[in-house]
Amino acid sequence: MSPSHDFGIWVAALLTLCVFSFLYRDNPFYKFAEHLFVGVSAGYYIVLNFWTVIVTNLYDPLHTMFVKHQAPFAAQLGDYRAWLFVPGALGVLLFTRLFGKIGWLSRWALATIIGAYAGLKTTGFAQGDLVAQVQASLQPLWTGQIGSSLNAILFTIGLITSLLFFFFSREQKGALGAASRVGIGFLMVSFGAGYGYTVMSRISLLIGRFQFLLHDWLGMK
Amino acid sequence: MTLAGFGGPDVARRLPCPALPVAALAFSVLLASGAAAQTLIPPAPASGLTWSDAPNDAGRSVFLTWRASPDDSSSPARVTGYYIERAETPGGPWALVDSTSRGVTTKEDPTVRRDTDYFYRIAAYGPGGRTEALSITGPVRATSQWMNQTRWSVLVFMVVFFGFVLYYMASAQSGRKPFVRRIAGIDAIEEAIGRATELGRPVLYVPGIQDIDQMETVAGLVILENVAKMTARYETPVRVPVSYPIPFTIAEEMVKSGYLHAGKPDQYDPSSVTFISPEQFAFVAAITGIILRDRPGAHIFMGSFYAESLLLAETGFSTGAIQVAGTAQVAQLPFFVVACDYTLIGEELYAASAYLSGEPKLVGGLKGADMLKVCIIAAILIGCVLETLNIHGFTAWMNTQ
Amino acid sequence: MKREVPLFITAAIGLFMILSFFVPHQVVSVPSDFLQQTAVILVAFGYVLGGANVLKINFDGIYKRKPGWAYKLVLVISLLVTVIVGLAEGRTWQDPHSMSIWIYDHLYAPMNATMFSLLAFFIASAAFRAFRIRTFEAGLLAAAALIVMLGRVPVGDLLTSWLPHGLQLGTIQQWIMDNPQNAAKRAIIMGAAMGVMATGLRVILGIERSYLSGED
Amino acid sequence: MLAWLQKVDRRWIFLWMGLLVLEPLLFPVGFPIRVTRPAQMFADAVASIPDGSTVLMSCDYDPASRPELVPMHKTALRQLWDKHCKVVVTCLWPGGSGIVDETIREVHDEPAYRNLKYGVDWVNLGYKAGNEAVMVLMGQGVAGAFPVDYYNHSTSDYQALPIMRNVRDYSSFPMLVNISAGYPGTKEWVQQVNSRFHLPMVSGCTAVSTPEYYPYLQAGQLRGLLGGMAGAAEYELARKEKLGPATRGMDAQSLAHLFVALCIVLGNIVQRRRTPGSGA
Repeated sequence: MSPSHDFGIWVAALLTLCVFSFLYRDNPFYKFAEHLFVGVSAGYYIVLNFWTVIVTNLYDPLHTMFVKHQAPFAAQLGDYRAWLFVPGALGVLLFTRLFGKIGWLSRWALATIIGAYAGLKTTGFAQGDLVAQVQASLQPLWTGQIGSSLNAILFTIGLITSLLFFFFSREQKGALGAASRVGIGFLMVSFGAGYGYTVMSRISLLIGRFQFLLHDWLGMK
Repeated sequence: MTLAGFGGPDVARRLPCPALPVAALAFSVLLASGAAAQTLIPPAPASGLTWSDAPNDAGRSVFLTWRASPDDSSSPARVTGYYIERAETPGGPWALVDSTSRGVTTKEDPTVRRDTDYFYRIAAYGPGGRTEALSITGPVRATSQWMNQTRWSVLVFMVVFFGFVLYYMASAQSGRKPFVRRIAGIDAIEEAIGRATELGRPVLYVPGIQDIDQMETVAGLVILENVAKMTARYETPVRVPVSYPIPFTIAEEMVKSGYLHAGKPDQYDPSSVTFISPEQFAFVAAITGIILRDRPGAHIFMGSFYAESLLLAETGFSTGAIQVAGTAQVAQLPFFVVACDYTLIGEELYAASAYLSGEPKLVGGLKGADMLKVCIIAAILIGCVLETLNIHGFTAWMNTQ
Repeated sequence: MKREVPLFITAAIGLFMILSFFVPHQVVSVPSDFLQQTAVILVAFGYVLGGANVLKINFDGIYKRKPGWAYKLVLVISLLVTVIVGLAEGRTWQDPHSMSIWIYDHLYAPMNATMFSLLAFFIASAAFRAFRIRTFEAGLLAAAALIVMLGRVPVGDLLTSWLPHGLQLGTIQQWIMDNPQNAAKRAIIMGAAMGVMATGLRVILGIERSYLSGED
Repeated sequence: MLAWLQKVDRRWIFLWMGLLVLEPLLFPVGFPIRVTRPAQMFADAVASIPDGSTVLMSCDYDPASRPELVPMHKTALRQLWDKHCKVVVTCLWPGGSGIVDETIREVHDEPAYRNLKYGVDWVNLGYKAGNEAVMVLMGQGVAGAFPVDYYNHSTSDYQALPIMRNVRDYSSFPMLVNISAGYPGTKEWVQQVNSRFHLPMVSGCTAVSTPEYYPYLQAGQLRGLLGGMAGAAEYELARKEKLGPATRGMDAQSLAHLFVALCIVLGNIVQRRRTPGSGA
């Protein structure tokens, strides 16, 4: 065992322990770490987005246009030149939120973002999560083998009854009620599986932190 | 060495004088390899170069296919691969576009400009030199399409769904309210509030930890109005901690209007809705504090929850209060299901808010989805039968790949 | 101006993005490419705005000496230091030996990771104190949870190694994942997709305006 | 005993959890691992990529998911480099670009890969804001979305980054390898890129999101799926990597899972004894 000589590792280890102290109870060490984390991450996101997007995707192309004295409008794929003033201006408008009276101007920028993502998500979900998923559910119920045929039938029943559980236009009585009872069974099994996988995820994270403390900090291999 | 008439006349075109480049090539091979040319023989040329415009794009590429040189699989290997060359006029100058290894006879050229004529030729090369095909192909032209042919099924699904949604929205607006069944979870909420009243304890309502852009938060706030109506009727105080500023102001409005609708505006306590913090764990710590200090008789969690669902459900459970939860976050549902007396699963949350508010836009969306579900179930049943009977047309139509 | 213009922008851009999904022609694809570039830039501005907002709120708290203002001071100072260092280091701020990367490696990363590892502890105590099998449905959930939890790690096969392969926990776990859970999850995915599409439609048509709420 | 268990302070449970995870990390047991089908499919799909081609690898995670995703990220990178594939790395998580770069450099420092060259055998394009918008934007041109790389070289400067000569849009890649911790991640890549641009993809993701991606696997939208640390361990086994970090974590994982299972069972037994009306 040979503890690390790196000052940074010590800082990281002590902060890790500060966060773990929350398990005992809420305390000043945890609160300190929590606020430090919020501050550093907000600051890091600012720097990151400034250098990797605002400078490279907005400022640089505009700068090049002026330096090379190009015609201001090209509008070919990937070459937008002066058009880039539009996102630049909208981006600045976003900051009017911080100043009460003219805050409504930020909605123009917000509306652009919302519109773009509403369009992208609507088609993305329609193709990837609806059509493709329905298409993949059209499977032969008799495959020639008893085992895989039973699985296919079970899968189809599970899918249809689960869909019927989320059917709100009729009272769930009679056949529909029975189907949705079956559906809830399938849903519960899927939640159970989700529970098991969530447990696995969280424990992995703890293993990772312990590996850091043992190996990187305390130098145990 | 003969040129096969592969493809139509518009595709491959014979050069008026094929002898010239061949002679030039023979000359250059002679110069380059000298005496070694005796043993290293240039490969036989590839032939039959055809092209097709890449479908469903904005004229950004063309596909090229050719027939391999007869020497392609000879041993010792006489062909190393093929060069694809391009020119803007039949006479050149020729520029190398790409190369492939031997055995490969198709290539996409994604470097074309759209609506521009090009001429292509293919050359086989190997240790013994290169041999151009006897013909060039052209004019080749990449063009734009107006409709992506692989996406008709998506378009049909979207049009049908949007049609349903808009129809039911309009019908709800005109007063013919479509039927939506009562969600059992709403009874569970009322029961929980009743229990809290019996115990003489307040009701805790958490509308999720997300901002207003999440639909679940909106649903949670709609349900809050009805919960406030009930607590006003039962004369039981309600506590509503909120994580973001905008949902906070809306939650205040909702509680106020709930008390107003119940005819008890004077009982509204302005301090019942509190703004806490968007920070996940700080928010949880504050709610845990309320749970352990005020000991509410009923906990209602309705909205978007992340990892903190586990902490809320557990702390709430330990006090023995009745708990009702609802979220569409699939990964968090298991924790609510096991620790709460009743859980609204996924769309049930939206359905409950649509049922309670009766708002046309919510009811329309819900009914539209119901109708599409009927269509989907029918499609699955029909599709499965067709697949079992070995008929694949329906499945193929839906394939978007 | 305050409501109509944003509603128009959302509708126009949203419809155009949907159109661009079906129409590959350059008349549509070039402007839609530009709109995506715009969205990327605006989201980046959004992050900067978020940081500025955090500063504003916390400055306020410190100025008014609200409870816990000393912690808020820690937050503000750490935010400002991170930003100043990052901007001062210029375009090469991400080089492996820069100050910014030191802050990232030794402050941001360990705390980010540890915050979420706390959940491992809470999940255990919740399993003990708040996992009640009161109904048949909860029983199904519990059974699936136990099988998957144990079957997914080596110990599951070890515990059932005396059984034939087809009945070992690992095999049953895989069957559950492939069949019943897969079917139900697909139903949930489809339902969620319809929810997103309906919301998208309402946003584009200007029926859903909650994102515009706030002071006028 | 039962009486004590009924009102046990949860900090005792925390302590047990901590000890059970710690113990096998100090004294490994080495439980046998079996490779499941989705993990084998992942390894096979990557193996099916033609040697020497340029592969897109989007690493959408941040340090919070390091223990689950870094091991599989490294194994995937090794498999690709063993096939002489060139790798284009992107990152859509704001907190992720630092750890992603570090992970790649760690693999590069291994003896087998030390002579690979940055800009030739791989390029790290770093982070870009915008989630789905970036994905669709890359479909029109990777360099348009990422004008510079992580180290601030221009992506259209083929002198500094020769690898970019072969990278235009999604048609330049035979496959996308996605390492995903949530949103944006595999779901969005499936919706926006696999569906829209028909780029085959495999996913390595956190265990939390694994069940949600199973329908994509069944539908063929994913060619392979690694779920969490267990998936990473199986992948290490399939690649015959001895004592990888995920494999070493599996002992602790096993004990902790046993403990949680025990908590569920015991909790139900104990609580059943509780007298009604005592606040239960």
